[in-house]
Amino acid sequence: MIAGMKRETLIWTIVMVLGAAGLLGRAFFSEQGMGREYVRAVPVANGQWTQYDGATYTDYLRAEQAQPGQTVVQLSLPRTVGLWLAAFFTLAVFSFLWGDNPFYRIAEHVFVGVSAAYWMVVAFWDVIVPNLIGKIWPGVVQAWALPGLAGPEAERNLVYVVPLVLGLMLLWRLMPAGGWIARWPLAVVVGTTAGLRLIGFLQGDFLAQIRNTILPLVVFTGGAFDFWGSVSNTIIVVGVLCCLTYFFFSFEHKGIVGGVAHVGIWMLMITFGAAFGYTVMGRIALLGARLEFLLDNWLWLIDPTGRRVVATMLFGLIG
Amino acid sequence: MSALPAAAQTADASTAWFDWSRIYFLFVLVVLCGAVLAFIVLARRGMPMKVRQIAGLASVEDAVGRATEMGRPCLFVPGILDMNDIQTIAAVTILERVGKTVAEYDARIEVPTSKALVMLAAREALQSAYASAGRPENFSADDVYYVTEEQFAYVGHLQGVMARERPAACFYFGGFFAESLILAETGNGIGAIQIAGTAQPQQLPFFVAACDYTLIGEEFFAASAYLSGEPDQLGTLKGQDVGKLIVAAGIVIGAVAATLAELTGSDALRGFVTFLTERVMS
Amino acid sequence: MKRTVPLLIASATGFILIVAYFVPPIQAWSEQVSVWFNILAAVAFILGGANLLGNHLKHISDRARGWGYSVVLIVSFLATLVAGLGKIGVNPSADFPDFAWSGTYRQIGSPFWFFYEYAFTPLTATIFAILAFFIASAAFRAFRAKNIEAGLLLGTAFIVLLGRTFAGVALTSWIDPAVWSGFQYFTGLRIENLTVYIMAVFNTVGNRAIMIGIALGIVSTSLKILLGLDRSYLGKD
Amino acid sequence: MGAFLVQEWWIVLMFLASLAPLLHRLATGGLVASLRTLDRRWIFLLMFWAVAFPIYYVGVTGKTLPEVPGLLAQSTFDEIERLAPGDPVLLAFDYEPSSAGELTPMATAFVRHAAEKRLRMYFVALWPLGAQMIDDVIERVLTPDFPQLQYGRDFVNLGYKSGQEAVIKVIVTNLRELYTTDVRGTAVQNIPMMEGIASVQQMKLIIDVSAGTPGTKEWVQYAVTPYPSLRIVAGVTGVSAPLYYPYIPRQLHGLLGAIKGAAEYEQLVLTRYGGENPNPKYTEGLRRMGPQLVAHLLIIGLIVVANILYFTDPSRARR
Repeated sequence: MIAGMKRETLIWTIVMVLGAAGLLGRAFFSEQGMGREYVRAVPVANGQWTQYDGATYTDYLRAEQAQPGQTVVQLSLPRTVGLWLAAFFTLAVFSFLWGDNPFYRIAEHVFVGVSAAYWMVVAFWDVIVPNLIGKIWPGVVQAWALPGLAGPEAERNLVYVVPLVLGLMLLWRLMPAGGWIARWPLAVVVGTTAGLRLIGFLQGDFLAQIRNTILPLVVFTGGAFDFWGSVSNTIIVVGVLCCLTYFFFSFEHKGIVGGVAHVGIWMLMITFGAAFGYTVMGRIALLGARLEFLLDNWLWLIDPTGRRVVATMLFGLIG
Repeated sequence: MSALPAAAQTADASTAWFDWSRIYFLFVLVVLCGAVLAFIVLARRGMPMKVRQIAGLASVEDAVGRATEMGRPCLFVPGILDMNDIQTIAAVTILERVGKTVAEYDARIEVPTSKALVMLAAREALQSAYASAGRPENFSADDVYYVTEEQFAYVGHLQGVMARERPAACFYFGGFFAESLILAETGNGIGAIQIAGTAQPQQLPFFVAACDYTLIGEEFFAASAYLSGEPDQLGTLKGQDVGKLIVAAGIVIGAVAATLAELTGSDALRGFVTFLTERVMS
Repeated sequence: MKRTVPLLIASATGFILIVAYFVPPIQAWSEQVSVWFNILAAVAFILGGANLLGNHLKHISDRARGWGYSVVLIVSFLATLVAGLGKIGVNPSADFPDFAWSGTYRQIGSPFWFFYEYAFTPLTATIFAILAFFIASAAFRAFRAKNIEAGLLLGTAFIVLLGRTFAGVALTSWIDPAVWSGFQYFTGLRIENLTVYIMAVFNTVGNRAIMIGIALGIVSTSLKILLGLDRSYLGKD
Repeated sequence: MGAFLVQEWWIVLMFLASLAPLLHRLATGGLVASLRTLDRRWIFLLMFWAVAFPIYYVGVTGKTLPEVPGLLAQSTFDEIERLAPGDPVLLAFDYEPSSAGELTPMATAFVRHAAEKRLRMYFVALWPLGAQMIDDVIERVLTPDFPQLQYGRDFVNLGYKSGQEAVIKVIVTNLRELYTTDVRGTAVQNIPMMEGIASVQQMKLIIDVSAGTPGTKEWVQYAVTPYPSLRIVAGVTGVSAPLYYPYIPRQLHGLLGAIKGAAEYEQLVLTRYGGENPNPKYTEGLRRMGPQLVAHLLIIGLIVVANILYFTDPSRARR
C-alpha cells in the first residue's frame, strides 16, 4: 500500500512537472512570449520628473507601429521581475495545499516581513505624522512632509500631549526596568473600550434588534389578510424567542426548555447553512482572480481584457 | 413622535447638562447592569450559582491533557482585532484560564498575536496564569510573540506554525474573519482538537463545520466566567439571563400589542407600539 | 501602584465615557478617544517590530532550525521599512516641488510600491484564495446529515448554493403559472425565491438572536472590566 | 466546446493525467472504499480544475453564460437609473485589494453607469487602501472611456479618512469638517463641483462598495437610518451579504451580493448602454460566473457523495 502510494505520488509528480514545463515552454516559445511588463513615461511638474504609468503590450505595439524606436512606452525590467516574483509567490502559497515545503516557507517569511514593515510605514505617515506630530508641532510637519497643511488643521492642539505621553509609557516596555508602566496606557485602552462598546452595542445592536422583532403576528395588506407575511412574522418572533432560550445559562437543556432550545439550535443551523452557502460564492471568485492572474498576466495564455489584442492582429498579419 | 420633533429635541438638548432624549436608554442600561450587579452581590453572599454545562468548555482540560500526553504544544490564537474590541479582551481573559491549565499540566502554549497591544496584554495574562498555578519559573515571554498586523500574513504564519509544530490542541478565541476556515481546516489536517469561540456571526458557520467545539456568540463571552468557576463570575451569567428574560418579555408584549392593534385597529395600542419602538428603543 | 492604579484608570475612563453619552457638552469625547487609540496603536507598532526583529535575530544567532528563513524575513522587513520611511525614489508633490519630503510614500513605481504590488498584494490575495479549496474539503467532510442539526445546516447550504447558479434556477423553472395555473400558489418554492425567503426570515432570526446575545455578553464583560473583576490584561504584580 | 477541446488538447491531456492516479485507485481499490479514505488533496485538485478550466475556456473563446437579473440587482440598477444628469452621488469604496476579485466588477459597473448617466461623482473611502481602489477605477473607466468628464467638475476623489464609522457620523452633517482637501491636496473650496455641497445629505444616492467593517452596515446605521430621505445601494462580498438582508428594503434600497450580483448588474448596464461588442472590462463579473457555476456544482456533488457514503456506511448503525 505504502509502496503503491509512493509510486502514485512519483508518477503524479512527474506528470505535473512535465505538464508545467510544457506549459512554460509553450508560453515562452509562442510568438508573443510571456510575462513582460511595460511602462509609459509621463512627465510631471513641467517635466521636472518622469512618472512611469503601467502600460500593456498592446500600448507598446501601437506606439511602435506609430513610431518605431520610440522611448515613451518601454519594457520595464524591474516590473517584469516583480511580475515573476508575484507569480512565484502565488504558486508558493498554493503549494501549501500539497504540504509544508521550502517554497511556502520562503513566501510566508517574506510576507510577514514585508507586511509588518508595510503597516509600520502606513502608521507612521498616516497617523503619527499628521495626527500626533502635526497636532503638537504643526510647524514641523508643514516645513517637512505636509506643506499643504493649512487652516484650522494647522493649529496647535495640546490635547494630543495625552496620547503622546501614553505612547511613551507604552514604549517604556523596551527599557530594562519598570516595564509595568506600560500597563497604564493599556488600562486606558481597555477602560475606554469597555465604556464605548457597552453603550455602542446596547444602542446599536441590542435595542435595534429587539425593535425590529416587535412585529404583528397577523398582517393585513391593503385590507386583505396576508398569509405569507403573517407566517414570516410569526417565524421571526417565535424563532428569536427559541434561540434566546438556547442561550440561557441557568437551565440545563432538558424537558420543555430543552425542546424549545432545540428549535433554537435548528434556527441557528439554518442561519449557518445559509451563510456558508453564500460565502462559497465569494471565495471561488477570489480563486478565479488568482488563476486569471497566472494565465493572463503571467503566462499570456488567455487575454480576456484585451491587453494583447493588437499583438495577435499584428502577428496575424505577419504570419 | 415623528422624526422631526425628536431631532429638534436633540438640538435643544445640546446645551443642557443631560440629554433627555436618552432617558429611556439610561433606564435600559441601569436595569441590565443592575441585574448583573445584583447577582454578583448575591453570589458573594453565598447564594449557589448553578449553570448548565457547555461541552466546549468542559473539553478544554481534555485537550490540554492530550497535548501533554503527545508531547506537543497548544496553540492559542486571540483573533485579529486589537485591544479596542471586547472580543479580544475576553480572549485575553480566557487565555489566563487556559494558561493556568497548561501550566498545571506542564504543557507548552504558543500565542502568536497580530497586534502589539494584544501581545503585551497576553503576556501579562499568561504570566499571571503560570504564577497562580504555582509555576512562575516555567513562564517564557517568548511564547507570546508578535507576527504582523496584516491579516493574511498572520494567517500564513499560523498555517506554517501548525504544519511544522503540529500542535495537538488549537484554541481560537476572539474576533475572526475570513481566516476562520483556513485555520480550522489546517488544524483539522494535522489532527488537532480545536475549540473556537467568536462573536462574529458570519464566521460561526465555518467554526461550527470544521472545529470540534464552537462557542456561539454569548457563550464565548461566558467562557471566562465558566472556566474560572468563581461564584461572582457565575453570578454575571445569571444577570445576563435576567437580561434575556427582559428581552423576551419586551418582544412578547410588543408583538402581542402589535397583533392586537392590527386586528382591532385600536389607535391606543398602535400608539403604545410606536412609543415602545420609536421612543424607548430608539 | 503596579496594579491598583491601572485598575482605577480603566474604571475611571470607562465610566466617564458612559456618562459622557448622556451629557451633551462632553459627548464628543468618545470620538476623541478613538483618535487617541489609533495613535497608541501606531506607537505600539514599534514594540511589535522590535519583538519581531528580536525573535528572528535570536533564531539566527542560535542557528535554530530554519534560521535561513529568519534571514529572509529580516531582509524583507528592513528593506520595506527603509524604502517606506525614507520615501526612497519618491518625487516631491507636484504642487510643492521645493519640499523634498512632500511626495506620497505610495507613489507608483517607487521601491515601497514595488514591495506592495509584487509581494504584499499577490500574497494576500492568494492566501485568501486558498479558502476556496478549504471550503470544498470542509463541505466533503463536515456536511453529512448525521442528525437533524447537521441536516438543516447542509440542506440550507445546498438550497442557497443551487439558487445562486443558473443550474438551480433552471431546475425549478417549471413551477410557473404559465405552465399550470395552480402553480401560482407555489412560486415561493422556486429555488431563487426560496433563497430569498431563507435569507430574509430564517437568516434574520438566527442573526438577531446571536446579536442580542452578544450585546448582553458585551454588557456583562464590560461591566466586569469596569468593576475590576476581569483584569487578566494587567497580570500579577 | 468540442472544437475547443480538440484545439486545446494539451489541457485535456493534463486534466486526465493529473487525475489518472485517482481514477486508477477508484477502479482497483473499490469505489466506495477508496472514497472513504480519500486524501483531501484530491478534492483540492478537483476544485482547481473546476475553476481553472472554465476560466481558460472563457478566456480563449470569450463566451459567457447568460444572466437573468434578480430582483435586488434590478432595484439597484433602477436606483441609479432614475437619477438625472448632474445629480450628486457619493461613491464609498470600503474595500482593499484582498477583496478586489469580488468587488472590482461592481465598482467598475457602478462608475460606468454613473458616468453614462452624467452624474457628479464624489468618491470617499473608509478603508486606507480604498483610496487606491478609487484611483484604479478612475484610471480604468473614466480616463479612457469618458475623456469628456473632468476631474473636479464631474468627479472628485476625496480619499481616505481614518476614524471608521465616526467619519460617517461627521460627514453626514458636515462634509468639510473632515474633508478639507481632496486626495491630490487641492483645497475643497477650490474644487468647482464642491460648491454647494455641505454634507452627505445633499447626495441623491450613496453607492457603497463594501468588504466589511466599516462599510454598508455603518452607512445604513449612521447615515440612512437617522436621515431617512437618503437612499443607498451597496455592492458587497458574499460573506457579508447575509448580514444586510434584514435592512432591505426600508434602510437599504439595493444590494449586489458577490460575483452573482455583479454579473446581474453588469448584464443590466450592458443591456441598457452596452452595444454589441462590450469592452471586456465591463464583463468581468459575467466571465467569472463560468468558474462559479462549475465550482458550485462540484461542491454540491461533493456534499451528495459525502452523504451517500455516510448513509451506506455499515459502521454507522453501530454508533
